[in-house]
Amino acid sequence: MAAGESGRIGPSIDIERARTRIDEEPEDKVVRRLMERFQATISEPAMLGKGRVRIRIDKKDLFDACRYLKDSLGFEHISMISAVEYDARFDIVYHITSYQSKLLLELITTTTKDDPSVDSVSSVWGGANWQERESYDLMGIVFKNHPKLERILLPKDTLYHPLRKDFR
Amino acid sequence: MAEMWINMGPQHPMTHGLWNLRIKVDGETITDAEPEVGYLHRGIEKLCEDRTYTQIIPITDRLCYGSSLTWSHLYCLTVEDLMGVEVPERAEYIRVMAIEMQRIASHLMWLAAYAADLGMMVGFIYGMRDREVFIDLLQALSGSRLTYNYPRIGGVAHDLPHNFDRDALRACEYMEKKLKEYEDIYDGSKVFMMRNEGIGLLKKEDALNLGVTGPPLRGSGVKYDLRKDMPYSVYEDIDFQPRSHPACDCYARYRVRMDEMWESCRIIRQTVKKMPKGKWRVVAPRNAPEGTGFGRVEDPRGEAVMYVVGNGTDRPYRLKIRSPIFVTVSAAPKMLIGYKVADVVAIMGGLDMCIGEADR
Amino acid sequence: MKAEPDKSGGIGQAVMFRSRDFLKWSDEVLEGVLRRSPVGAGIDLVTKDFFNWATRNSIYPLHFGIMCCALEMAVASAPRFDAQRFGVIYRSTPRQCDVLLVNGPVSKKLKPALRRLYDQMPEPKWVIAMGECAISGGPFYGSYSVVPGVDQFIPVDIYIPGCPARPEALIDGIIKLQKMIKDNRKGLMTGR
Amino acid sequence: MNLYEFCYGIIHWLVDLVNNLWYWLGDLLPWWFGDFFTAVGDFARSDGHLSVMTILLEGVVILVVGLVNVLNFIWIDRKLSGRIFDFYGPYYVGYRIGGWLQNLADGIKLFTKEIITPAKADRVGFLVAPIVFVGSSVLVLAAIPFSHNFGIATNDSGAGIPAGVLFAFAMFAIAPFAILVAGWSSNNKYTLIGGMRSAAQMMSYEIPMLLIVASVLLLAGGFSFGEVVDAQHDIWFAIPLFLGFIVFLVCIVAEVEVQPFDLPEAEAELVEGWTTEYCGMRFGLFMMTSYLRGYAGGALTTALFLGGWQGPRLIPDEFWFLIKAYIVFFVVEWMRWSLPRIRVDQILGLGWKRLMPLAILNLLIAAAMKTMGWF
Repeated sequence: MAAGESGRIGPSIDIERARTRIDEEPEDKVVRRLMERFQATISEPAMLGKGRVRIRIDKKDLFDACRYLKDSLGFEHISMISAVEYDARFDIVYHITSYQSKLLLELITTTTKDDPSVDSVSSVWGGANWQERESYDLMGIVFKNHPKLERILLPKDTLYHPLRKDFR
Repeated sequence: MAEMWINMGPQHPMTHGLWNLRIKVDGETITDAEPEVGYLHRGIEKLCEDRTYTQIIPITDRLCYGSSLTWSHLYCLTVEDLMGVEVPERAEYIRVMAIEMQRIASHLMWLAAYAADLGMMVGFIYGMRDREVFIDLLQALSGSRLTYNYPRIGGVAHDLPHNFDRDALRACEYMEKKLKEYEDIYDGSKVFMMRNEGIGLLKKEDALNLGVTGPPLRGSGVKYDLRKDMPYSVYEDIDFQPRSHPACDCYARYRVRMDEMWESCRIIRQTVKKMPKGKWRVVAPRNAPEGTGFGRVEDPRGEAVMYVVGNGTDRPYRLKIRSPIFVTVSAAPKMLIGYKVADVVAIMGGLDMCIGEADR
Repeated sequence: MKAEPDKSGGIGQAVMFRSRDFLKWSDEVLEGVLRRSPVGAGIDLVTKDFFNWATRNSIYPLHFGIMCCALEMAVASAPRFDAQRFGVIYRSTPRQCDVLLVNGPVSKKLKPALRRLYDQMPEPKWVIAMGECAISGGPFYGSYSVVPGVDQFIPVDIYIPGCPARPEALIDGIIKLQKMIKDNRKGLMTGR
Repeated sequence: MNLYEFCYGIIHWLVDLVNNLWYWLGDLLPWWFGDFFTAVGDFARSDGHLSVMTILLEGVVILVVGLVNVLNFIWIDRKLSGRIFDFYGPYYVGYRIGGWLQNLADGIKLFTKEIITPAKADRVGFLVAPIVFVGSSVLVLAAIPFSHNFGIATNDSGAGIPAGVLFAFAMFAIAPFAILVAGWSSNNKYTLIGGMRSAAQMMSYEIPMLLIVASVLLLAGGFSFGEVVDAQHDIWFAIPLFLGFIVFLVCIVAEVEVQPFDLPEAEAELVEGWTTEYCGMRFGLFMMTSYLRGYAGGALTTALFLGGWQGPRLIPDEFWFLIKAYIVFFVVEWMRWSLPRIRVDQILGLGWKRLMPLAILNLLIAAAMKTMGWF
């Protein structure tokens, strides 16, 4: 598949259809089961191409959702944790991979600028440990319950978080 | 002897780059380890926000000096995903060919450094010597030895030079001959096997949990290769096998990389055979739309991911890079504890450290 | 307040010297003689060129890789470029090196470590800034964590441009350094 | 004419020359100086003084020959490694003689470098360690004769100090002490680990090596190199004691710390091992001495197993000896450049579990041969 084809933001998934279909695609299945479980906090599910799903989730259910994804849905690998700063909020994007069903889930959670903190998922995936430290270091997101939230790339005595837009 | 902390780095022959491994030793046995990175932090993600999309390609080249082409290729994939650019098929084949050459060069560099770590000078010299063959090919392709600046958004910078496919096939032949020789040198050496077998065990569950990717993961028995499992570019049309090894130790990682070099030779032969005619580049728009782009490739060192957020201008709003080595290093204590000081070089060398991409 | 015993001069020093003091004293006397008298100049005249020949023909750079240029540094000692022909051997410890080869961008976290490496090297020592990053920050100029040029905190003798500098350029830089050592030769005794 | 007679002749000639001037000077001066002058002159011409001076001169000759050989060895090592590695090795320094001057330039350069003693080092140990290391290694050379005629002797009957084999191995065994002191006194963790490794390794390889030497001495029936070499007139000991020869070669490689067994200075993990903190000429002496020990190891192997200086009478005996020693050194270097480094527990295991029983077996074989009256 050429890279250009996979491109654009896909059509959003019909939730009702997803709930009722039995012979579902793996993407649908994941979304459906997540929706069943975390009905209140999940929004904007979207297909981003073959094997790629995007879901927004409220930050208070993030940890449980991740635990559920790891234990029940077979997403055993966290590819990337990235923090994006917008005008009034931080988006924290988790790219989570399932090796068996060959799926990539883009899980986005939002936090405010006053209190940029989310739950740490490093107890779910060990690979998230350093990535969360990096997000803390460069963007200043505080990950609650992280075992060792220290600066990792910059010297320990740095005062700023360089990737924020107000840093020059 | 009481327990003591030893700093290995930032200047240490073991590190192959610029990082610090603090190990706690009891005599010769490691009881604790703590990697520390960041000595090569350049702020690339911030720098990219001030540059236009085309200007970023040379910077992504400098992410990893061992395999710079994969990173600029990954960047172009990501931005093409964001912009919705369709790449001509010939460009895709040229890219795949170049990436596989880069992969062989990178693995040879790893092999050379690994041999030097284990004290086998002849391995270092031979690896560096044969790497030059592929460096020459890439130099003919792009004009530069190490940082190629070759892929473009929407294709590649130039077409293949004259007679390039003949040279590529010759290089493959040469490489396959040399690979047999390497297998004799390394696998035939009892001391090499003594230093590798059973060292640096990383069980399958640990490898999965710690987010290790690439040859270390495949060396732990997980047969997962992005080129096969989530194909990008034209890897779907190419016949090759992802290689894995169930032994979980340093030897398995060595074996996986050697097998990958064989597979890369196969891939290069196929791309030469299947190379279509046509355009090698389309003009990409200057400004990207609002939205996100995502790309990931199988780097020689693991899973490399980029995530770009566009805001309608000609500069990215945010570019996030996931480096495989950054995560793999964090798994180092798991592998190190319980082994001897001399095994540090085998274990850390077996991970193919390239600190440029980890620190960004 | 107790009076310090008089350490300077006096006949007591001649009788009850400690060996270290004696060594120091003889060192000073000898140095004075050699520095000012024609004896030192004569020794220099004989040995200056010989010592300089040895110094410039055996350059041991520090085995210290930072970024891209480090790879080219390694390649330079591999068969195709073969810097060993000129007597270049990489030593891993700064104590046994003549040349600090800075081959990449110096981040603010690395700066104190690099300065310390430089301080640990024994005199006479030289610094080669290899590649754009070491010269001025190169493609990372203006970044929040990169020092714009290694010459901000270490005296640099040879600059090798290139991004990354090719192995030929490194060998050329080493030959230029040899020329520089030859041009600046000094006697060991008189320092002239 | 052997070395003793040669040196004695030179010393005698020199003393006569000086004494003539000296007596002539004494004659010019008033008489009360005369007794003094005569006494000094007589002392200078006495047998004791002459033989002491002769032995010193012999020492100087052996040392100079040894050092020139070491320079040769380093040069050959670098050139050969270049052959193995597909490049030239030293080339431009001393262009007309194949880069031979490179080592000289290295040595002279190190001589002009600053010498740093780390602030927290143990100064006495830091200073004494190189002296002990170099001194003991040079003394190994003193004990090894190149032929019946070329070696340190105390009378004109022939070469070799009595019980020279014992002396050589005793001197060979001092080095771990110096290395341990060097490693400990540098106050650096790498050097400490290097010193510890070196001590453990050398101790564990000393014992099998000495067992092999014992079996050789058993067959030879004497303690001096002359007797050992003469005993190999019919057959080199490498053939009946083939097992011992192999074990001895491995032990020598471990003792001189070259590649498969160079744990104490393992470059990849301990920066430069126990020499990490040494700089300038002290480091140069260490480096030179490690090659000197390689040379001594080759010479010992030659003398004990390869028939010493025996060979067809085409070239002088001394050259036979040197050629054999060079070949042994070449084999050692060949291993060095093409084998990976072994790990510390493996090296100790190899020493105690494999080489030790083999050495004992070899001793039994030698004893059996002696009992059968074959030697």
